[in-house]
Amino acid sequence: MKPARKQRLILIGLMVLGASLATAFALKSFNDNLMYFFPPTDVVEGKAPKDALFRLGGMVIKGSVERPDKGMMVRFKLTDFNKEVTVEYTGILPDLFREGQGIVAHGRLNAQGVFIAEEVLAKHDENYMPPEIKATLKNPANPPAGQAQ
Amino acid sequence: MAMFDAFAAIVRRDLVLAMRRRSEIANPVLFFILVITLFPLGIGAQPKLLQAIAPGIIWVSALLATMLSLDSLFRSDFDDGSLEQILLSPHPTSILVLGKITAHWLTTGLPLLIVAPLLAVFLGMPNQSLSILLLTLFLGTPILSLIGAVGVALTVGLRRGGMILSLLVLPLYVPVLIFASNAVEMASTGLPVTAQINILISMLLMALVLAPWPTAAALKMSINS
Amino acid sequence: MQSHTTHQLQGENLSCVRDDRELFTSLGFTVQTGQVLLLEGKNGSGKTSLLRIICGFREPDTGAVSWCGEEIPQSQYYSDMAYVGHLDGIKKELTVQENLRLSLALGRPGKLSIQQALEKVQLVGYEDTLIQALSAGQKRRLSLARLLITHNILWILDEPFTSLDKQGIVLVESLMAEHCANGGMMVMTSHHDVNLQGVDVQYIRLF
Amino acid sequence: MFLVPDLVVRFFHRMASPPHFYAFSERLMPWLVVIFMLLAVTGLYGGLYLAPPDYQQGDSYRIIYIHVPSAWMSLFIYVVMAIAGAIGLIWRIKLAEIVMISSASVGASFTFIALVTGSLWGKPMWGTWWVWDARLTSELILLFLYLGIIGLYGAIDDKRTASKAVAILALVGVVNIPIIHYSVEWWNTLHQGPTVAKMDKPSIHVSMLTPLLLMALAFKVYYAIALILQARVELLQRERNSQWVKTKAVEEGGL
Repeated sequence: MKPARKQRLILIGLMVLGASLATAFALKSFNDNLMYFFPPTDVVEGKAPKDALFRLGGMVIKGSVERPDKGMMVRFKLTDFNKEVTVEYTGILPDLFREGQGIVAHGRLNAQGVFIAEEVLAKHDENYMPPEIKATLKNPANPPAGQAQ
Repeated sequence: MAMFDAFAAIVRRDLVLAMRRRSEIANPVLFFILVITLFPLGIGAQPKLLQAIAPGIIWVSALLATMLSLDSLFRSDFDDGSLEQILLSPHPTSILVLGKITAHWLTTGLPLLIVAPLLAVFLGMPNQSLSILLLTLFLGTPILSLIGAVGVALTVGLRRGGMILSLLVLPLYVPVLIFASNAVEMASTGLPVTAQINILISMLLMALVLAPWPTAAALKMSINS
Repeated sequence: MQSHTTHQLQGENLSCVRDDRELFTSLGFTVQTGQVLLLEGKNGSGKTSLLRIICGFREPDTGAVSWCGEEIPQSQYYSDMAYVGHLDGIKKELTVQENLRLSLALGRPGKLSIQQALEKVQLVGYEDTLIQALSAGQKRRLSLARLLITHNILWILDEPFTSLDKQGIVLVESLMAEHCANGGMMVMTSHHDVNLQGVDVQYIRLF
Repeated sequence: MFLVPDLVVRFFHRMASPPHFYAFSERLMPWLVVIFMLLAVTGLYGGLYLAPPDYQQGDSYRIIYIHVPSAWMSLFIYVVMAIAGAIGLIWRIKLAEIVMISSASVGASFTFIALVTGSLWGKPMWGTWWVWDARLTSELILLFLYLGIIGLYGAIDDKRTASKAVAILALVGVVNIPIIHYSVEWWNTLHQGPTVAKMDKPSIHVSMLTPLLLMALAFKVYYAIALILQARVELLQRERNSQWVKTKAVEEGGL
């Protein structure tokens, strides 16, 4: 059955073409930024959206946490070791929230360039170790944080 | 080529059929409009809030509308024996099934695109994201039809297939929902969306290549029950 | 390789269990060009199940069906066979002609044109009638017309005489005899007595 | 040289025959239970008592000894189902169908456990019970896929047809799982990166890792036990008309 075989070949050809195009588009999309997650540098340079909710990630600068009116409102500074952004949040902070720790805040910028967080999530790292071992390790995250201040 | 003639014949037949029972086209669109108008009523007319969740609302409604229309994809063919004839055709079943899905999209997915701009305006979506909304619907709704076809082929022989169908199909719709609504959301804040669009194109092509196979296999299985 | 003039449908050691009931076991048959296999038995005896196994819809629990020595499902088989089940397989919102055109597109062109086939089954003048307006007997004749317009060798018919009147039965019988005389073959079930003159008919009785 | 493959082939051939599987699994069961108990007890003792508290999370992290193995199993079982489904579709081996369908409820349970323990962990650690994060969301969708499979199997009366339907669905799902996972990951991410899979240097201390691996093994053995128990019931139900089941029933004095 020659015509049947020819049809099958065309069909397989189309499928291969479709699959390779699909792969090409998928690979192409990997080159673009898919994270809707902005470091403080982008925020300071104005790359982050002005009028929308987005995620801001960074490390809480040591000594920056303050409660200005002794209430629930917390103000702290986030850094990506390059630029820093002031964040304000009203509510209960998670356990893992502490100075020098990476967090993700979800919220928007106000007119003064202060990030008003609606939610603060502590991002714990993928390391699990006993405290005594931790103490013997040098924490590479500390020096730049000090510089930022 | 006989195979492509058969494909075209199936598409043409289903379009003629849809024209002769117009409610089949009208129902999903009406449902789509209705669900979207329910949101402002349920949430309260807060323009800012509505605007923020508009992409999500439109896409979730499109998803539900497509899912409700899925049953008509193979139901009448199953009931009157046309499905048996399609499965006995010497042409590859997957191509014939693709013809049916194409016609289904033309009659249920495409009308959503036509009313979407209107609804976007209702919800106060900014103009710059309108074209992206249409683009995502254009790329995304065929994926919904293709994935849905697998689910409906699995359940067409069941008497109470409806509930099961949503359980099978909705989880698989998640990626389309995420990328499409996200693209619209990003577009409304003026961010680039090429990545999301590329992924939608990629998913559409993958679905086109892959989905007809399990659909054909599932129909062969369903015809026994 | 089989020659193109003789074809053979063979079932070997077929068995079928449905809902815990053994419908048949170690059933075998051979049908060749020009022959008819007639399945008899009361309702629920497994006639339709056997037909569906022969169509390749259902897998037998044991055994296999083969066409020209090759086990089905295979692509050659589906371009050589045609099936009319107890569902007509015609769309009631379409016209007679539209229905036949689709059947033609799904299969391969056969000996007769649509017009010639309608003459044969005495449906001339109904070309543009919606199926909704046809009687049950007319629908049945239309579904048989499908067999005439596409290329096929093996007819698989499930109760082809249902809802036909006396005249219709005679007509269909003559079409069957003609098909077998022209190198065709058939597998069918029937409640009615089948009167096929000059055709080699085998019987399988299912209980 | 050909001896080993031949033995393996013979083993699988025997296992594919229901009565042999039934008899073999009966002998295997006590061993599996003993191995499971040993692994689980040492794993739990190591994890809950011997392992030191974490430098950041204190004792809360100990939930990983349940959470992480369950999450691994939830994916592992789905892949097993898809492979068994493919084998069932291609070679029509009944036992593969039974393995597939018996896995579904076990997999769904592990997925559920992973979700609940993850949620319990998330509250103190992230400050919220639930986040719409990549792994959590895809785990939830995985649960829906499992439930869909169980529902579909239940909805189709003819069990051989149902197995075929479920196999198709499992295969479609297995293609979709990575897509779902990555889609949610790009969309939004909070969950920490993988810990153990880093080949160069696992970022978990050995004293914590060993119990985790023991627990993972224990869960695998538990899966085998649950699978075998389910499969035996399923097998008897499907083969209730066959000679070996009837003989068995007479031997055991049930009928």
